[in-house]
Amino acid sequence: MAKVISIQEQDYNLADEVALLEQDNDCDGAVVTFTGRVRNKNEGLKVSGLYLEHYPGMTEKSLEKIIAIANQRWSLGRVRVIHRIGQLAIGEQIVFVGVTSMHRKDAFAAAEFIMDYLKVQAPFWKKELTEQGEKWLDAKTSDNNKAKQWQSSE
Amino acid sequence: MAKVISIQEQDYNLADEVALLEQDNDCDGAVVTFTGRVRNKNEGLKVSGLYLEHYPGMTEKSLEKIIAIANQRWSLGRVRVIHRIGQLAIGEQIVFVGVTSMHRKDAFAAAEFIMDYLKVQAPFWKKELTEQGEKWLDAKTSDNNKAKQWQSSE
Amino acid sequence: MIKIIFFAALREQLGCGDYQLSATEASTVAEVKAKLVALNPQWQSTFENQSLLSAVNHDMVSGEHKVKAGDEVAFFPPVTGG
Amino acid sequence: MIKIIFFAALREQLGCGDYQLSATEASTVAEVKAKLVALNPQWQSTFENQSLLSAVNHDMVSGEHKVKAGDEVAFFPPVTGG
Repeated sequence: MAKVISIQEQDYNLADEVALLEQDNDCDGAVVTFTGRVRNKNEGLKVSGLYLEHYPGMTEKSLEKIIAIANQRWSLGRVRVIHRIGQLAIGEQIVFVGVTSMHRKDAFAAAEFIMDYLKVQAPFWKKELTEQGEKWLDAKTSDNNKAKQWQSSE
Repeated sequence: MAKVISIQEQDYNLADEVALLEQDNDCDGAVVTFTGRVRNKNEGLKVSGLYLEHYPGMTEKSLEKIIAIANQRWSLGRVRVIHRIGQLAIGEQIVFVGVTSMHRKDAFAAAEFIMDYLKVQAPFWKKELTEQGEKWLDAKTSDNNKAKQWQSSE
Repeated sequence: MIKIIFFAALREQLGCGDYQLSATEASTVAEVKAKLVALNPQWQSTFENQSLLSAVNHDMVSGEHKVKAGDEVAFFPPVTGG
Repeated sequence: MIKIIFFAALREQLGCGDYQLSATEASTVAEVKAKLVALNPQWQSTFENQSLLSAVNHDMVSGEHKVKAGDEVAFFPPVTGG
Protein backbone atom coordinates (compact mmCIF):
# COMPACT_ATOMS: atom_id res chain seq x y z
CA MET A 1 0.00 0.00 0.00
CA ALA A 2 1.19 3.51 -0.87
CA LYS A 3 -0.02 6.35 1.34
CA VAL A 4 0.34 10.11 1.37
CA ILE A 5 -0.80 12.36 4.22
CA SER A 6 -0.99 16.14 4.04
CA ILE A 7 -1.95 18.71 6.65
CA GLN A 8 -2.25 22.05 4.92
CA GLU A 9 -3.86 25.48 4.95
CA GLN A 10 -4.28 25.71 1.19
CA ASP A 11 -7.12 24.13 -0.72
CA TYR A 12 -6.61 21.05 -2.87
CA ASN A 13 -8.07 19.88 -6.15
CA LEU A 14 -10.19 16.74 -5.94
CA ALA A 15 -9.61 15.77 -9.59
CA ASP A 16 -5.82 16.01 -9.17
CA GLU A 17 -5.94 13.81 -6.09
CA VAL A 18 -8.07 11.17 -7.76
CA ALA A 19 -5.82 11.29 -10.85
CA LEU A 20 -2.84 10.51 -8.60
CA LEU A 21 -4.72 7.61 -7.02
CA GLU A 22 -5.48 6.16 -10.48
CA GLN A 23 -2.28 6.98 -12.36
CA ASP A 24 -0.29 3.88 -13.39
CA ASN A 25 -2.67 1.87 -11.24
CA ASP A 26 -4.60 -0.43 -13.56
CA CYS A 27 -4.99 -3.21 -11.03
CA ASP A 28 -7.31 -1.31 -8.66
CA GLY A 29 -10.84 -1.27 -10.03
CA ALA A 30 -12.41 0.56 -7.07
CA VAL A 31 -11.84 4.15 -5.95
CA VAL A 32 -13.77 5.59 -3.00
CA THR A 33 -13.46 9.21 -1.90
CA PHE A 34 -14.84 11.08 1.07
CA THR A 35 -15.00 14.86 1.19
CA GLY A 36 -15.93 16.71 4.36
CA ARG A 37 -17.09 20.31 3.86
CA VAL A 38 -17.94 23.28 6.07
CA ARG A 39 -21.70 23.28 6.56
CA ASN A 40 -23.75 26.45 6.88
CA LYS A 41 -25.55 25.20 9.98
CA ASN A 42 -24.71 23.19 13.07
CA GLU A 43 -27.01 22.32 15.95
CA GLY A 44 -29.53 24.87 14.70
CA LEU A 45 -27.09 27.79 14.58
CA LYS A 46 -26.10 29.56 11.40
CA VAL A 47 -22.38 29.11 10.86
CA SER A 48 -20.23 31.61 8.95
CA GLY A 49 -16.98 29.65 9.01
CA LEU A 50 -14.57 27.42 10.89
CA TYR A 51 -11.11 27.73 12.37
CA LEU A 52 -9.13 24.51 12.54
CA GLU A 53 -6.27 24.00 14.99
CA HIS A 54 -4.10 20.88 15.15
CA TYR A 55 -1.12 19.41 16.99
CA PRO A 56 1.73 19.38 14.45
CA GLY A 57 3.68 16.14 14.57
CA MET A 58 1.09 14.18 16.49
CA THR A 59 -1.50 14.70 13.75
CA GLU A 60 0.63 13.03 11.11
CA LYS A 61 1.65 10.21 13.48
CA SER A 62 -1.97 9.59 14.42
CA LEU A 63 -3.08 9.41 10.77
CA GLU A 64 -0.18 7.09 9.91
CA LYS A 65 -1.35 4.72 12.64
CA ILE A 66 -4.97 4.80 11.51
CA ILE A 67 -4.00 4.06 7.91
CA ALA A 68 -1.69 1.23 9.04
CA ILE A 69 -4.58 -0.41 10.92
CA ALA A 70 -6.85 -0.04 7.87
CA ASN A 71 -4.17 -1.62 5.72
CA GLN A 72 -3.97 -4.63 8.03
CA ARG A 73 -7.73 -5.13 7.91
CA TRP A 74 -8.36 -4.66 4.20
CA SER A 75 -6.56 -5.18 0.93
CA LEU A 76 -5.72 -1.62 -0.16
CA GLY A 77 -3.94 -0.11 -3.13
CA ARG A 78 -3.35 3.58 -2.41
CA VAL A 79 -4.49 5.84 0.40
CA ARG A 80 -4.53 9.63 0.36
CA VAL A 81 -5.55 11.81 3.32
CA ILE A 82 -5.62 15.61 3.24
CA HIS A 83 -6.78 17.66 6.23
CA ARG A 84 -6.91 21.41 6.06
CA ILE A 85 -6.18 23.73 8.97
CA GLY A 86 -6.69 27.44 9.67
CA GLN A 87 -9.61 29.57 8.56
CA LEU A 88 -12.24 27.94 6.33
CA ALA A 89 -15.40 29.43 4.81
CA ILE A 90 -18.80 27.79 4.25
CA GLY A 91 -18.74 25.13 1.55
CA GLU A 92 -14.95 24.77 1.61
CA GLN A 93 -13.36 21.34 1.66
CA ILE A 94 -12.03 20.35 5.10
CA VAL A 95 -10.92 16.78 4.67
CA PHE A 96 -10.30 14.31 1.85
CA VAL A 97 -9.90 10.57 2.16
CA GLY A 98 -9.25 8.61 -1.03
CA VAL A 99 -8.75 4.84 -1.12
CA THR A 100 -8.19 2.47 -4.02
CA SER A 101 -8.52 -1.28 -3.94
CA MET A 102 -9.12 -4.24 -6.21
CA HIS A 103 -12.46 -4.66 -4.43
CA ARG A 104 -15.09 -2.04 -3.74
CA LYS A 105 -15.95 -3.52 -0.34
CA ASP A 106 -12.41 -2.93 0.90
CA ALA A 107 -12.25 0.59 -0.52
CA PHE A 108 -15.58 1.59 1.08
CA ALA A 109 -14.76 0.03 4.44
CA ALA A 110 -11.27 1.50 4.67
CA ALA A 111 -12.37 5.03 3.67
CA GLU A 112 -15.14 5.02 6.27
CA PHE A 113 -12.88 3.48 8.92
CA ILE A 114 -10.19 6.11 8.34
CA MET A 115 -12.76 8.91 8.67
CA ASP A 116 -14.31 7.38 11.80
CA TYR A 117 -10.95 7.04 13.53
CA LEU A 118 -9.69 10.41 12.33
CA LYS A 119 -12.77 11.94 13.99
CA VAL A 120 -11.93 10.55 17.44
CA GLN A 121 -8.14 10.16 17.41
CA ALA A 122 -6.44 12.74 15.20
CA PRO A 123 -5.65 15.92 17.17
CA PHE A 124 -7.70 18.52 15.30
CA TRP A 125 -10.02 21.02 16.95
CA LYS A 126 -12.72 23.08 15.30
CA LYS A 127 -13.77 26.52 16.42
CA GLU A 128 -17.04 27.56 14.88
CA LEU A 129 -17.87 31.12 13.95
CA THR A 130 -21.63 31.47 14.46
CA GLU A 131 -24.11 34.32 14.65
CA GLN A 132 -23.61 34.09 18.45
CA GLY A 133 -19.82 34.40 18.30
CA GLU A 134 -16.92 31.96 18.37
CA LYS A 135 -17.28 28.56 19.95
CA TRP A 136 -15.03 25.50 20.20
CA LEU A 137 -17.00 22.47 19.11
CA ASP A 138 -17.74 19.71 21.59
CA ALA A 139 -16.85 16.16 20.64
CA LYS A 140 -19.86 14.01 19.78
CA THR A 141 -20.76 10.81 21.58
CA SER A 142 -22.09 9.50 18.28
CA ASP A 143 -18.60 9.79 16.76
CA ASN A 144 -17.15 7.77 19.63
CA ASN A 145 -19.82 5.12 19.26
CA LYS A 146 -19.31 4.92 15.52
CA ALA A 147 -15.55 4.37 15.93
CA LYS A 148 -16.18 1.68 18.53
CA GLN A 149 -18.39 -0.30 16.15
CA TRP A 150 -15.34 -1.24 14.08
CA GLN A 151 -14.00 -3.21 17.03
CA SER A 152 -16.88 -5.66 16.97
CA SER A 153 -17.90 -5.81 13.31
CA GLU A 154 -16.56 -8.43 10.89
CA MET B 1 -33.37 14.31 -2.52
CA ALA B 2 -32.30 15.30 -6.02
CA LYS B 3 -31.05 12.56 -8.29
CA VAL B 4 -29.62 12.37 -11.79
CA ILE B 5 -28.98 9.11 -13.68
CA SER B 6 -27.02 8.86 -16.93
CA ILE B 7 -26.26 5.88 -19.14
CA GLN B 8 -23.75 6.98 -21.72
CA GLU B 9 -20.96 5.92 -24.07
CA GLN B 10 -18.86 9.03 -23.56
CA ASP B 11 -16.53 9.56 -20.62
CA TYR B 12 -17.37 11.98 -17.81
CA ASN B 13 -15.31 14.30 -15.67
CA LEU B 14 -15.21 13.41 -11.98
CA ALA B 15 -14.49 16.97 -10.85
CA ASP B 16 -17.48 18.34 -12.79
CA GLU B 17 -19.76 15.74 -11.25
CA VAL B 18 -18.59 16.47 -7.71
CA ALA B 19 -18.90 20.22 -8.38
CA LEU B 20 -22.56 19.68 -9.33
CA LEU B 21 -23.14 17.67 -6.17
CA GLU B 22 -21.69 20.50 -4.05
CA GLN B 23 -22.94 23.58 -5.92
CA ASP B 24 -25.44 25.67 -3.91
CA ASN B 25 -25.45 22.84 -1.40
CA ASP B 26 -24.01 24.22 1.83
CA CYS B 27 -26.09 22.04 4.10
CA ASP B 28 -24.49 18.72 3.11
CA GLY B 29 -21.14 18.32 4.84
CA ALA B 30 -20.41 14.83 3.50
CA VAL B 31 -19.70 13.77 -0.09
CA VAL B 32 -18.86 10.14 -0.92
CA THR B 33 -17.94 9.01 -4.41
CA PHE B 34 -17.33 5.59 -5.87
CA THR B 35 -15.53 5.07 -9.17
CA GLY B 36 -15.37 1.69 -10.84
CA ARG B 37 -12.64 1.28 -13.46
CA VAL B 38 -11.60 -1.30 -16.03
CA ARG B 39 -8.91 -3.48 -14.44
CA ASN B 40 -6.02 -4.97 -16.37
CA LYS B 41 -6.59 -8.41 -14.89
CA ASN B 42 -9.50 -10.60 -13.93
CA GLU B 43 -9.41 -14.11 -12.56
CA GLY B 44 -5.77 -14.40 -13.52
CA LEU B 45 -6.27 -13.44 -17.16
CA LYS B 46 -4.80 -10.32 -18.73
CA VAL B 47 -7.63 -8.08 -19.89
CA SER B 48 -7.31 -5.64 -22.79
CA GLY B 49 -10.73 -4.03 -22.53
CA LEU B 50 -14.45 -4.40 -21.88
CA TYR B 51 -17.64 -4.17 -23.90
CA LEU B 52 -20.71 -3.12 -21.93
CA GLU B 53 -24.23 -3.92 -23.09
CA HIS B 54 -27.40 -2.80 -21.31
CA TYR B 55 -31.19 -2.93 -21.59
CA PRO B 56 -32.27 0.61 -22.46
CA GLY B 57 -35.29 1.69 -20.47
CA MET B 58 -35.04 -1.03 -17.85
CA THR B 59 -31.60 0.17 -16.80
CA GLU B 60 -32.85 3.64 -15.86
CA LYS B 61 -35.95 2.25 -14.14
CA SER B 62 -33.85 -0.18 -12.14
CA LEU B 63 -31.45 2.54 -10.98
CA GLU B 64 -34.38 4.84 -10.08
CA LYS B 65 -35.76 2.10 -7.84
CA ILE B 66 -32.44 1.42 -6.16
CA ILE B 67 -31.93 5.12 -5.42
CA ALA B 68 -35.50 5.42 -4.11
CA ILE B 69 -34.87 2.58 -1.64
CA ALA B 70 -31.60 4.20 -0.52
CA ASN B 71 -33.43 7.48 -0.02
CA GLN B 72 -35.98 5.79 2.24
CA ARG B 73 -33.27 4.21 4.36
CA TRP B 74 -30.92 7.15 4.74
CA SER B 75 -31.08 10.92 4.84
CA LEU B 76 -29.62 11.96 1.48
CA GLY B 77 -29.00 15.26 -0.23
CA ARG B 78 -28.08 14.58 -3.86
CA VAL B 79 -27.42 11.36 -5.73
CA ARG B 80 -25.63 11.05 -9.07
CA VAL B 81 -25.16 7.79 -10.96
CA ILE B 82 -23.33 7.48 -14.29
CA HIS B 83 -22.83 4.14 -16.00
CA ARG B 84 -20.94 3.89 -19.24
CA ILE B 85 -21.73 1.46 -22.04
CA GLY B 86 -19.97 0.28 -25.20
CA GLN B 87 -16.26 -0.25 -25.64
CA LEU B 88 -13.98 0.65 -22.72
CA ALA B 89 -10.19 0.41 -22.42
CA ILE B 90 -8.04 -0.51 -19.39
CA GLY B 91 -8.13 2.15 -16.68
CA GLU B 92 -11.24 3.87 -18.04
CA GLN B 93 -14.07 4.85 -15.70
CA ILE B 94 -17.06 2.48 -15.92
CA VAL B 95 -19.36 3.70 -13.18
CA PHE B 96 -19.70 6.71 -10.88
CA VAL B 97 -21.87 6.93 -7.78
CA GLY B 98 -21.84 10.23 -5.87
CA VAL B 99 -23.92 10.86 -2.74
CA THR B 100 -24.15 13.90 -0.50
CA SER B 101 -25.65 14.01 2.96
CA MET B 102 -25.50 15.99 6.18
CA HIS B 103 -23.94 12.93 7.76
CA ARG B 104 -21.01 10.87 6.52
CA LYS B 105 -22.53 7.61 7.73
CA ASP B 106 -25.55 8.07 5.46
CA ALA B 107 -23.42 9.11 2.48
CA PHE B 108 -21.13 6.09 2.85
CA ALA B 109 -23.95 3.60 3.39
CA ALA B 110 -26.07 4.88 0.50
CA ALA B 111 -23.18 4.96 -1.98
CA GLU B 112 -22.20 1.39 -1.11
CA PHE B 113 -25.82 0.21 -1.13
CA ILE B 114 -26.43 1.72 -4.57
CA MET B 115 -23.30 0.01 -5.95
CA ASP B 116 -24.19 -3.32 -4.36
CA TYR B 117 -27.71 -3.29 -5.80
CA LEU B 118 -26.59 -1.95 -9.17
CA LYS B 119 -24.27 -4.97 -9.38
CA VAL B 120 -27.08 -7.51 -9.00
CA GLN B 121 -30.16 -5.72 -10.34
CA ALA B 122 -29.31 -3.21 -13.06
CA PRO B 123 -29.35 -4.87 -16.51
CA PHE B 124 -25.76 -4.38 -17.65
CA TRP B 125 -23.56 -7.12 -19.06
CA LYS B 126 -19.80 -7.08 -19.47
CA LYS B 127 -17.92 -8.87 -22.20
CA GLU B 128 -14.24 -9.08 -21.45
CA LEU B 129 -11.56 -8.95 -24.13
CA THR B 130 -8.74 -11.16 -22.84
CA GLU B 131 -5.63 -12.70 -24.30
CA GLN B 132 -7.79 -15.82 -24.86
CA GLY B 133 -10.51 -13.98 -26.78
CA GLU B 134 -13.90 -12.49 -25.90
CA LYS B 135 -15.85 -13.77 -22.93
CA TRP B 136 -19.11 -12.70 -21.28
CA LEU B 137 -18.47 -12.36 -17.56
CA ASP B 138 -20.26 -14.63 -15.13
CA ALA B 139 -22.15 -13.07 -12.24
CA LYS B 140 -20.40 -13.50 -8.90
CA THR B 141 -21.97 -15.22 -5.93
CA SER B 142 -20.07 -12.80 -3.71
CA ASP B 143 -21.98 -9.89 -5.29
CA ASN B 144 -25.28 -11.59 -4.54
CA ASN B 145 -24.26 -12.26 -0.96
CA LYS B 146 -23.10 -8.69 -0.48
CA ALA B 147 -26.42 -7.28 -1.71
CA LYS B 148 -28.32 -9.65 0.58
CA GLN B 149 -26.46 -8.36 3.64
CA TRP B 150 -28.35 -5.06 3.42
CA GLN B 151 -31.58 -6.90 4.16
CA SER B 152 -30.46 -7.95 7.62
CA SER B 153 -28.16 -5.13 8.74
CA GLU B 154 -29.38 -2.14 10.76
CA MET C 1 -48.57 -9.33 -29.83
CA ILE C 2 -45.99 -9.91 -27.10
CA LYS C 3 -42.56 -8.49 -27.84
CA ILE C 4 -39.70 -10.71 -26.65
CA ILE C 5 -36.08 -9.60 -26.43
CA PHE C 6 -32.82 -11.30 -25.50
CA PHE C 7 -29.61 -9.80 -24.18
CA ALA C 8 -25.88 -10.43 -23.96
CA ALA C 9 -24.65 -14.05 -23.95
CA LEU C 10 -28.22 -15.33 -24.36
CA ARG C 11 -28.75 -13.29 -27.53
CA GLU C 12 -25.48 -14.60 -28.95
CA GLN C 13 -26.29 -18.22 -28.05
CA LEU C 14 -29.72 -18.00 -29.66
CA GLY C 15 -28.38 -16.04 -32.59
CA CYS C 16 -31.46 -13.87 -32.27
CA GLY C 17 -32.17 -10.51 -30.59
CA ASP C 18 -35.94 -10.42 -30.56
CA TYR C 19 -39.07 -12.42 -31.29
CA GLN C 20 -42.83 -12.00 -31.34
CA LEU C 21 -45.59 -14.24 -30.03
CA SER C 22 -49.31 -13.75 -30.24
CA ALA C 23 -50.87 -13.00 -26.85
CA THR C 24 -52.98 -16.15 -27.22
CA GLU C 25 -49.88 -18.36 -27.27
CA ALA C 26 -48.76 -17.73 -23.67
CA SER C 27 -50.28 -16.27 -20.52
CA THR C 28 -47.24 -16.34 -18.22
CA VAL C 29 -43.50 -15.76 -18.57
CA ALA C 30 -42.91 -19.50 -18.10
CA GLU C 31 -45.35 -20.24 -20.91
CA VAL C 32 -43.55 -17.74 -23.16
CA LYS C 33 -40.35 -19.62 -22.53
CA ALA C 34 -41.99 -23.01 -23.18
CA LYS C 35 -43.54 -21.71 -26.40
CA LEU C 36 -40.21 -20.36 -27.65
CA VAL C 37 -38.62 -23.77 -27.08
CA ALA C 38 -41.54 -25.57 -28.72
CA LEU C 39 -41.18 -23.37 -31.80
CA ASN C 40 -37.36 -23.55 -31.78
CA PRO C 41 -36.28 -26.94 -30.42
CA GLN C 42 -32.60 -26.03 -30.90
CA TRP C 43 -33.05 -23.43 -28.10
CA GLN C 44 -34.02 -26.00 -25.48
CA SER C 45 -30.68 -26.46 -23.73
CA THR C 46 -30.10 -22.69 -23.63
CA PHE C 47 -33.47 -22.04 -21.96
CA GLU C 48 -32.95 -24.85 -19.48
CA ASN C 49 -30.29 -22.69 -17.82
CA GLN C 50 -31.77 -22.06 -14.37
CA SER C 51 -29.94 -18.79 -13.86
CA LEU C 52 -31.69 -16.97 -16.75
CA LEU C 53 -33.58 -13.89 -15.57
CA SER C 54 -36.76 -12.43 -16.98
CA ALA C 55 -38.34 -8.97 -16.99
CA VAL C 56 -41.76 -7.77 -18.09
CA ASN C 57 -42.07 -4.12 -19.05
CA HIS C 58 -38.69 -3.37 -17.43
CA ASP C 59 -39.43 -5.02 -14.09
CA MET C 60 -37.67 -8.19 -13.00
CA VAL C 61 -40.30 -10.94 -12.60
CA SER C 62 -40.56 -14.66 -11.93
CA GLY C 63 -42.00 -17.34 -14.22
CA GLU C 64 -45.54 -17.12 -12.87
CA HIS C 65 -45.84 -13.47 -13.88
CA LYS C 66 -48.80 -12.93 -16.26
CA VAL C 67 -48.21 -11.54 -19.73
CA LYS C 68 -50.67 -9.82 -22.04
CA ALA C 69 -50.77 -8.22 -25.50
CA GLY C 70 -48.43 -5.24 -25.73
CA ASP C 71 -46.05 -6.48 -23.04
CA GLU C 72 -42.31 -6.44 -23.54
CA VAL C 73 -40.80 -9.65 -22.16
CA ALA C 74 -37.02 -9.82 -21.79
CA PHE C 75 -34.76 -12.79 -21.06
CA PHE C 76 -31.14 -12.36 -20.04
CA PRO C 77 -28.25 -13.85 -18.03
CA PRO C 78 -27.48 -12.64 -14.50
CA VAL C 79 -26.31 -9.02 -14.72
CA THR C 80 -22.63 -8.08 -14.48
CA GLY C 81 -22.47 -4.26 -14.52
CA GLY C 82 -20.75 -1.86 -12.17
CA MET D 1 13.02 19.37 31.54
CA ILE D 2 9.57 18.18 30.52
CA LYS D 3 7.91 20.30 27.85
CA ILE D 4 4.17 20.72 28.36
CA ILE D 5 1.77 22.06 25.72
CA PHE D 6 -1.94 22.90 25.65
CA PHE D 7 -4.31 23.04 22.71
CA ALA D 8 -7.58 24.60 21.58
CA ALA D 9 -10.18 25.47 24.23
CA LEU D 10 -7.84 24.32 27.01
CA ARG D 11 -5.09 26.70 25.90
CA GLU D 12 -7.58 29.57 25.79
CA GLN D 13 -9.01 28.73 29.22
CA LEU D 14 -5.55 28.57 30.78
CA GLY D 15 -4.39 31.62 28.86
CA CYS D 16 -1.17 29.73 28.25
CA GLY D 17 0.17 27.61 25.37
CA ASP D 18 3.12 25.87 26.96
CA TYR D 19 4.93 25.27 30.21
CA GLN D 20 8.04 23.57 31.53
CA LEU D 21 8.59 21.36 34.57
CA SER D 22 11.77 19.81 35.82
CA ALA D 23 11.82 16.05 35.38
CA THR D 24 12.17 15.69 39.13
CA GLU D 25 8.79 17.34 39.73
CA ALA D 26 6.63 14.61 38.19
CA SER D 27 7.08 10.99 37.14
CA THR D 28 3.68 10.34 35.50
CA VAL D 29 1.22 12.30 33.39
CA ALA D 30 -1.17 12.49 36.37
CA GLU D 31 1.62 13.94 38.48
CA VAL D 32 2.37 16.52 35.79
CA LYS D 33 -1.24 17.60 35.96
CA ALA D 34 -1.23 17.72 39.77
CA LYS D 35 1.98 19.76 39.75
CA LEU D 36 0.56 22.24 37.23
CA VAL D 37 -2.46 22.76 39.45
CA ALA D 38 -0.30 23.06 42.58
CA LEU D 39 1.79 25.77 40.91
CA ASN D 40 -1.27 27.49 39.35
CA PRO D 41 -4.25 27.06 41.71
CA GLN D 42 -6.46 29.09 39.34
CA TRP D 43 -6.15 26.17 36.83
CA GLN D 44 -7.71 23.66 39.20
CA SER D 45 -11.28 23.65 37.87
CA THR D 46 -10.04 23.49 34.27
CA PHE D 47 -7.90 20.44 34.95
CA GLU D 48 -10.67 18.71 36.89
CA ASN D 49 -12.45 18.24 33.54
CA GLN D 50 -12.57 14.46 33.17
CA SER D 51 -12.72 14.56 29.41
CA LEU D 52 -9.26 16.15 28.95
CA LEU D 53 -6.93 13.98 26.90
CA SER D 54 -3.18 13.65 27.22
CA ALA D 55 -0.37 12.62 24.87
CA VAL D 56 3.32 11.94 25.49
CA ASN D 57 5.64 12.32 22.52
CA HIS D 58 2.66 12.36 20.14
CA ASP D 59 1.01 9.20 21.46
CA MET D 60 -2.27 9.33 23.32
CA VAL D 61 -1.68 8.02 26.88
CA SER D 62 -3.49 7.65 30.20
CA GLY D 63 -2.58 9.28 33.52
CA GLU D 64 -0.34 6.44 34.73
CA HIS D 65 2.01 6.86 31.76
CA LYS D 66 5.59 7.59 32.91
CA VAL D 67 7.30 10.81 31.92
CA LYS D 68 11.01 11.59 31.82
CA ALA D 69 13.33 14.45 30.93
CA GLY D 70 12.99 15.48 27.27
CA ASP D 71 9.39 14.27 26.95
CA GLU D 72 6.73 16.42 25.31
CA VAL D 73 3.50 16.16 27.29
CA ALA D 74 0.34 17.57 25.72
CA PHE D 75 -3.09 18.19 27.22
CA PHE D 76 -6.14 18.90 25.09
CA PRO D 77 -9.92 18.57 24.86
CA PRO D 78 -11.52 15.68 22.93
CA VAL D 79 -10.69 16.08 19.25
CA THR D 80 -13.20 17.46 16.74
CA GLY D 81 -11.56 17.26 13.31
CA GLY D 82 -12.82 15.74 10.10
